[in-house]
Amino acid sequence: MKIATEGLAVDSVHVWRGDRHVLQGVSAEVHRGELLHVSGPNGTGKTTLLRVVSGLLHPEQGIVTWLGQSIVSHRTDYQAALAYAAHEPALKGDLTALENLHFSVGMKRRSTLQELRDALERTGVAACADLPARVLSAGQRRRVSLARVIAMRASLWLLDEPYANLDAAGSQLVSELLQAHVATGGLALVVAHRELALACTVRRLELNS
Amino acid sequence: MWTWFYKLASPPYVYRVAAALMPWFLGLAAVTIGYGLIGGLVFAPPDYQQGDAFRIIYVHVPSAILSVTVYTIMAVASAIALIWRIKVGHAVAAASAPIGASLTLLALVTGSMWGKPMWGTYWAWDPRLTSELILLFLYVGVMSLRSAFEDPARGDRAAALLAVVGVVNVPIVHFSVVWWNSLHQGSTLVTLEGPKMQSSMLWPLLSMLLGFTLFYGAVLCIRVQGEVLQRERQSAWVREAIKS
Amino acid sequence: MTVSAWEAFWLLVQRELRLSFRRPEQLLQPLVFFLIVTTLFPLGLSLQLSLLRDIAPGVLWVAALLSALLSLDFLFKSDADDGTLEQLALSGHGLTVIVAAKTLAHWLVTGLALVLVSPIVGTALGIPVGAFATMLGSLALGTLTLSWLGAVGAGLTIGLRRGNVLLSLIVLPLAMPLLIFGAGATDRAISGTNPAGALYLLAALCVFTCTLAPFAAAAALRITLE
Amino acid sequence: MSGGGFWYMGGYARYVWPCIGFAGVVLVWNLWSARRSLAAAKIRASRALAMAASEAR
Repeated sequence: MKIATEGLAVDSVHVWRGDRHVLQGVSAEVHRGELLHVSGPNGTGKTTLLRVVSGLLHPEQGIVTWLGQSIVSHRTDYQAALAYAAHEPALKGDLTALENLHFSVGMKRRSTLQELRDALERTGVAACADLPARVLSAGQRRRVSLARVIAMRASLWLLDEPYANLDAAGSQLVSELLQAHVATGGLALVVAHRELALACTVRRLELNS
Repeated sequence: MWTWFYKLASPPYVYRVAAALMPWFLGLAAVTIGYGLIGGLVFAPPDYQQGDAFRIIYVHVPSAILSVTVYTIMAVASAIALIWRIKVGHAVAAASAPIGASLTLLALVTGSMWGKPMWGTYWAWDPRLTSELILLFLYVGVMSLRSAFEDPARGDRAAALLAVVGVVNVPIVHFSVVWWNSLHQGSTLVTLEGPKMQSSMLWPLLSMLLGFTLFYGAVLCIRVQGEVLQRERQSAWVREAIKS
Repeated sequence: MTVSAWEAFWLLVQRELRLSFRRPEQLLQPLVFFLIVTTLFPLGLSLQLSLLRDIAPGVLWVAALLSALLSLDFLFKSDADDGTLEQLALSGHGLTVIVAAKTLAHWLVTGLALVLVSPIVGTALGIPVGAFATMLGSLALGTLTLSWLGAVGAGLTIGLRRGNVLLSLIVLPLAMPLLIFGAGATDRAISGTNPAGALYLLAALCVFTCTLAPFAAAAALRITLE
Repeated sequence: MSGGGFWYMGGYARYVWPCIGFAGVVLVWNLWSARRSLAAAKIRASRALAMAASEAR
């Protein structure tokens, strides 16, 4: 069994929200070239788990390790190596799509505007590059946040409901991006309600109340 | 040596210790406050300047000193809770806040009552009283921040950080207020050349100070039990604790 | 080729400035509030400049503090609401860098603006031109200190329903020393005595706050982001 | 003790006794409200235990 020294491991994580025991001893693992599909009814802590894995939320018990080391002690290095796309596409309404990418991807790696335009091209929203994000539709905003994930070139993707607000073509695009990412040795942790028809090793994690 | 410190971190242990110590604190507090009041109001001679009005210091000085000490204890407990994630620290901080705030209010009221005969008005922006007033604002800030969050755990951590930031500012506030207005007569107890008071005046005051401190300990023991219970998940020991 | 903290800092400052200038009316609100509050005092008291000059430092400084406090609410709130704050927190740089950049940009856009407007208010309140240098200097130091204290307060009150009331309740007691030194310096400059003492104390307070507040504000953000 | 008895406090009775009285009020309030908050915490804890027990069944 590949020990989790070259991947992500979640080890019996417990989280309470007030009196609600949201995550009850959740454990999971995902290695290079693999995808972890997290599913389960609403309110069972899927987003909470993603926030714990991203290092935003400190679990009361249990630890998360990346490449064998706890993410708490190596927080900034770990967070530099991941791309997080939350349920709501995080865009500034007053900035254009290109500016949004420039100011968020630019925090992680030096990237030219052309690279960012190519990423927007890849997710089919090149036309909106110079439009303020507030005028974009929900689907277009989702595609811009996907472009951000691509442009960051992170090895670990944490995607919360990437298929939300997307049409058939959009969903197809997400599946292609995931497969391409995992094929090049990347890792992904995806929260989604629907079945993922992907041609790569997919681990399942079912969260129930 | 460290074992008692680690044991202090476990809620059931703190709950039991608090329940056991409370009667001792309360009893000793009653004795010392009783002696201090009798000594201060009956046996101590009137002050040559202020006459019998000076007897107000037997409640004003202990509550003023306690108000700052309790804030510091709250800040230290908060820092411990934040740094080492010990929930009991939050319980002690949450328990200390109302006690400290009430003592600050007591210091303010008695201070202004004491000021009336001396300055002719209840409030003359005296630096010591102004610092007490700002300390009361700091207490209110910490308590209202703690209760503003739905999730009590986050409320604890936010209030803890504010308490630590506040305690750093208490000396700054005091210095700036004193710099701003050095009207206040030097404090009779803590002065450079030592207390100007005769021993028959001084001992009751020290006894009142000890009494107030012990009283704080007693009330803290009661409140901490409640705060620990609140923060404790439905763990086994809570069932026995409630029965008693 | 990861980005160094310093580059990320300046990129974030550029982002904040660009965002602020995209909505200029939000910049004007604190300034107009500053002018309105200072206009209240002559109406409430009297129009003799001689009387106004006595209370001018206090009025100017209290109005500046309240206007700066008013604008502190936007420091993290808009980013927290649309989720970009999480992206910044996950940018691989410590929260301290994020908070430092946002607070500096916030001060450039609000605190400095108040300082630039203050000569108008000062003249209206009868402050002699001779005292302007001290007034501007002390206001600059004061608003910078307040921006840092406000960053801690704003960090603690993100996402709270009546957050801005609580923000004032938390920040104002901590801001009293800088009001004392700032108004004190301006008052001495008006009366012709040397304001150096108060200015040095204000500068010391400013340096003290600017070095410690980033860590406190970062810790505050970490708590509310959880 | 000069003029009047112990209660006269040398003419400052109007200030000394209210202070002592208010101090008493503060001390008693602290004890009372501490006991009340402990009792409330115990009730809440027992209710939470009962709820947890019923969920477990």
